[in-house]
Amino acid sequence: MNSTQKVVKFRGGVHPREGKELTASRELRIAPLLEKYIVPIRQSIGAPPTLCVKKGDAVKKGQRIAEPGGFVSVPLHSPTSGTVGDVVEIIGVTGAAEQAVEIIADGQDEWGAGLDPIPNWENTDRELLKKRILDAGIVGMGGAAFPTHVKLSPPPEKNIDTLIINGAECEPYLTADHRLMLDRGEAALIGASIAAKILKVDRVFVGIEENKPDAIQKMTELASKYKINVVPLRVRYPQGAEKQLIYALTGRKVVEGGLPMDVGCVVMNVGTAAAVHNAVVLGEPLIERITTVTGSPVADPANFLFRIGTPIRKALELCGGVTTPPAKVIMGGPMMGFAQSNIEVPITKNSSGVLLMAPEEVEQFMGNPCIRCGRCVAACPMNLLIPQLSVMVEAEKFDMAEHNYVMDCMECGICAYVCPAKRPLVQHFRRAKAEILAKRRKK
Amino acid sequence: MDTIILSVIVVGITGMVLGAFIAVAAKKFAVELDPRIDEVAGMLPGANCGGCGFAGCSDLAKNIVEGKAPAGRCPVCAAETVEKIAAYLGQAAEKKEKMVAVVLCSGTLSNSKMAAGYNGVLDCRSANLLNGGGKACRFGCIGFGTCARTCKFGAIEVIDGLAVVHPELCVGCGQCAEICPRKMIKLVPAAAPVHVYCNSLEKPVLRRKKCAGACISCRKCVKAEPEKMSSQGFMVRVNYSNAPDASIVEKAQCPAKCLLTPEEHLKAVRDGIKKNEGAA
Amino acid sequence: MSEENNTVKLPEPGSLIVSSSPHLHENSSISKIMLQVLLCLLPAVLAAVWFFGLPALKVMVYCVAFCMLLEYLWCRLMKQKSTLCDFSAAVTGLILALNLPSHSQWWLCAVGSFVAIIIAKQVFGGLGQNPFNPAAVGRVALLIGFTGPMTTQWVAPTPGAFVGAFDAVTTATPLTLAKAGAFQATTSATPLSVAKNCAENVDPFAALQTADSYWNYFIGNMGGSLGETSALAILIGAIGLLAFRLIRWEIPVAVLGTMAIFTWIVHTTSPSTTPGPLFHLLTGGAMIGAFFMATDMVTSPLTRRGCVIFGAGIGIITCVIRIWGGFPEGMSFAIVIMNALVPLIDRFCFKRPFGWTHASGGAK
Amino acid sequence: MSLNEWLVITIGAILVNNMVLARILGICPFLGVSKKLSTALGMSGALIFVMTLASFAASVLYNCLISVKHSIPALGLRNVDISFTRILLFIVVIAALVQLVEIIMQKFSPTLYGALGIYLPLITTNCCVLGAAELNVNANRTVLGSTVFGLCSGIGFAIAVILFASLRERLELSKIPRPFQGAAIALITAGILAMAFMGFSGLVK
Repeated sequence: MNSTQKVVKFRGGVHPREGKELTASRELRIAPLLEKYIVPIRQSIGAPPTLCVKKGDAVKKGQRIAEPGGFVSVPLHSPTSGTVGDVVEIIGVTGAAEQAVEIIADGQDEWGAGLDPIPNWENTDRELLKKRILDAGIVGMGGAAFPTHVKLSPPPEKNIDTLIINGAECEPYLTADHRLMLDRGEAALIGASIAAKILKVDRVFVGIEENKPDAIQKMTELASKYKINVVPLRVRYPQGAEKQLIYALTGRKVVEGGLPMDVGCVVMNVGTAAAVHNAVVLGEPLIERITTVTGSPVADPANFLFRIGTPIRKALELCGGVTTPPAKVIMGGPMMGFAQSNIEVPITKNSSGVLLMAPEEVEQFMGNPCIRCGRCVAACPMNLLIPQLSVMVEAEKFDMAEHNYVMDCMECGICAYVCPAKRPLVQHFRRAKAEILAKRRKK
Repeated sequence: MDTIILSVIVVGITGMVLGAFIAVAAKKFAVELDPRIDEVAGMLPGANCGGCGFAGCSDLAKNIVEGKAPAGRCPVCAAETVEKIAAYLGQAAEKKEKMVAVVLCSGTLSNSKMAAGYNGVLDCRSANLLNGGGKACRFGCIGFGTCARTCKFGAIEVIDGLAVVHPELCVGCGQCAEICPRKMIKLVPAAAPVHVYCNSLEKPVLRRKKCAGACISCRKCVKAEPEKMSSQGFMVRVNYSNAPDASIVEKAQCPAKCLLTPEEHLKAVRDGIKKNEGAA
Repeated sequence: MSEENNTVKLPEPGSLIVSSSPHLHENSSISKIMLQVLLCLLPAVLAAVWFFGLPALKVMVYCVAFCMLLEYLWCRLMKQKSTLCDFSAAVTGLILALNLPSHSQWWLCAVGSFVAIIIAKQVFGGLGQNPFNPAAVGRVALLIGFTGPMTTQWVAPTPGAFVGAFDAVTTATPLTLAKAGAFQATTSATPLSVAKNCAENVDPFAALQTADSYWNYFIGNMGGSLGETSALAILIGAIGLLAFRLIRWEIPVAVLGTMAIFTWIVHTTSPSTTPGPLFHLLTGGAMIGAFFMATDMVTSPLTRRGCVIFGAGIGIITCVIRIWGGFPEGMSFAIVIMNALVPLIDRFCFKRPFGWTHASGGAK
Repeated sequence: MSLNEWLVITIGAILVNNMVLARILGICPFLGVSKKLSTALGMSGALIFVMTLASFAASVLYNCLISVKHSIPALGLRNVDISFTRILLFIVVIAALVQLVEIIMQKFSPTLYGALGIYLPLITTNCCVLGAAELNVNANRTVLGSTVFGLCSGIGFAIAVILFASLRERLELSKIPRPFQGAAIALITAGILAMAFMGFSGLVK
């Protein structure tokens, strides 16, 4: 235990209203079994998996229903026992159409013959553990959904010396990781130890923002058993962003276009660490996750343990519906989450929250001109010259924007948050990044 | 008189000396340039629309002269111009058909059902990354007019949230088809008199829920002219390699009012607004 | 299950708004910023009314009204949504007014407002797009076009005498001013013009540099444009600007610092050329220029380093014009010239993204 | 010459009587090549070069050939004044110089040549090059003084055009009302810039 780890301040950042009090102190609830789950087939970055069951097949809980489509890809598992339904086209989290498979529950919720628990993982071969993490279909549960086994397989020339477990949860409103650390802290720490063993690192940090003192205390107590340091972090969005977190904890800067492993770090969400524990010690694939359902219109906001594939509609029903009609339903946190056009969208492996916002809380983006007040420049954690970038994108000068490092934008949303002109900056930059990537691919 | 003589001498000598200098320099630093490039560039339209894929008309001229591009590469040129260029360069001109762009969609705001309110950049390509704007149909025109802003010839107009191509202004450069994020602007032979104004691949029941102007796939038109219409899955299209004439509108009696000539389509779109205003 | 469904209220389909993240916004807006600037200008306005009486108020009302009227007319003409509500025109008008002599005629205000709002701002596309500070351009245009009314018709301050000040308007000729008698040479013209006129004398600035006169300069008891006189009032407003996070402190510090250093060097090497640094900081448009005009968000650089260069440039150009140039005051010229340099400054004070190294940047 | 006179020549040519912003000479290349900073830089370089050389050549020509009274006994000419031909001769010299620059540039920097386009030949008859030569004659400068004046006028042009180009690059990105797009806004910007430069008036007499 060592909480005297020196923490470096990263540049910029903001402190939006937290909204975490809605759910932070409420007990974790376990969602009841549904009649039908809609499981999106592609739930991670990388190659989409291929379905290995047909309509009408009987499946057990935790049975593999899709095979990985490549190295950067993970298998998919049935959230419950039942039969496979149609493959349907749904509107996914990002608003694009995607494929999903329906699983019709039989109500038995029987585990299939899946993965064997490996209780004495300390003495197990590292490759075997890695394979287990792949087989369990674990992806980064903080947001990016990057396959965890890939993260844990750095090329041999990269000298990894630090594992960082991200419990910062800097997104306002979300408390899923907070609840997880309080209720399943030990699992997360064991998962972290497993990952540390796979990576052969001794230095493991758990970074937690100071606005969660109970989680810090709990984790510090638990961590004394393991060789893990719990480090309180400054409350500052985007403390949980990978590059900023690494900088805060180690003082190392990930170069532009680089990966954390370039500076000897691997960053893992606490939820992912807990999932690693479940996969290895309990032999359970990733079929459920803790998700915050919150926002002022929600009648009874709380954290839930949802099966993957639960539609937002069902999640809201469990919360007692809404008290006032919301203006926005957001999958994820308010800073980086995606606004949804309908409530049939299912919860996926990286859905950390479902946030509803009342009409009076929603401020509309406007096409106002930039007044170059420079607040975004002061707040941008990536040090970008946003006023210039945004006018370049508006004038569709994407080459110019590329030269001005628009590709370094991580879409944290701080610029649009502070903008007094309410310019849709993140949308501009997403567009620019998409256009530039398309152009690069063409070449 | 003296003054004149001396002036002439001085100016003349200075001129000659400098002239000699330039002549030497021109010889020494001579750069070969093909004069045909300028000639060809002069024959091209000079709109620099980029429809040919090169950086402007003079770049295309350079490539035509160097044989890297065919004389008819310019999509805007009239056939005579292409022939003229080919004749100038001593090449045989290939025949090309005049193409125009067409937006195969009837999804005006009056016709469309909205899936959600859209709040953001009013640009199709930006909107496409964000739930595709507000309209429920995911195949139709987004309607923020990125194509209209791209068109160098002012041939596209956004009426009631639907882009409409004016065929008489369109030169068929294809820039709009390129920029449309839904890739739903098609280049079709200008000779085709009618189009099916719906781009949806969904089941007709679903698409009618989302858009009052959608094709219902009744295939009346296909039955009327089986050779000249084509249907794939639920999508009905004019067979552009063997296009029907305008009389098919009469014959087919399209119940969804989807099979129309461009003029009728334009009128229908304009009437849609009026009807809406009347209702409001 | 279905019974439960009926009792639970869920969002209506089609009622939701989709937009890009983020979904939270800080509580700020353009109009709020502009109102805060107006609030910060209040001390200067009050000081101007205190020293120059109701005519000063008249000038300010004229300028603000003309600016807002022109903005409104332009929006009508261009068939745009009216941008009156963002109050940027009011800010421009008020700053312009503070740059005018107290007894300016209405037409002077009108011409200045026209140049500021139409020529310097709206033809460039309106708020946020103008490369030059509208008020500074307005003042520069008036200085060049109407040099007489702008540089010679100063009226002595009459602290607290609101109505008496009106009399001065009706008889505002140099003769009557001289007849009033109570004025000294320093107050019938701006101290800067005096400094210029006496530059040939051996020790011409002794009268200008007494402790008393410095105190007068500081509180604003001297001739000059409405907002130029009271350094105290501007400083109070500046505290507000900094507290509201409306300006970057680098710019005023750089402007005033450079002016102080520059004039100190010139003054010590050749005392008969110019008065000392304190004189320069407290007189003329130094204060209002440094705090309210140079710091205009739209026309100043984005980076800290850029702001320092920008401010230093303004300081140097101002001093050069003041000491050696033909005009007594160079602040607004300097601001406009440096405004023109802002795109270049922004280009060369480029910020590297977080994590940028020479290795990664060079490899690109 | 004294230091003061050199100051008058340099500061005067660069700031106070700036070729473009105060004398309003050379507006054609000023507006023509200022769309992009890179071409503005190229044009500035070319113009500084041409102006320095042209001022030098013209001054030499004027001092040695044109301003002296000629007597050629062989032709029976005595004390003939041909100074009225100076504009003619200046143009010939400048044109030849520009041709030379053009030929060399086409050889060694075809991209810059392409970017400058029509404006390079336009220097030939450019008023600011000819103006510099004429101003030198009017001010009775020595050859060295003329060359420095030419150089500084060129630098003054360069400052103006580079400033202007960077401004126009920013204007390119802003939403200027339709009627003012293009040359209109460029001229308005140039006017405001010229107004600001008038602040320097009185620095040197």
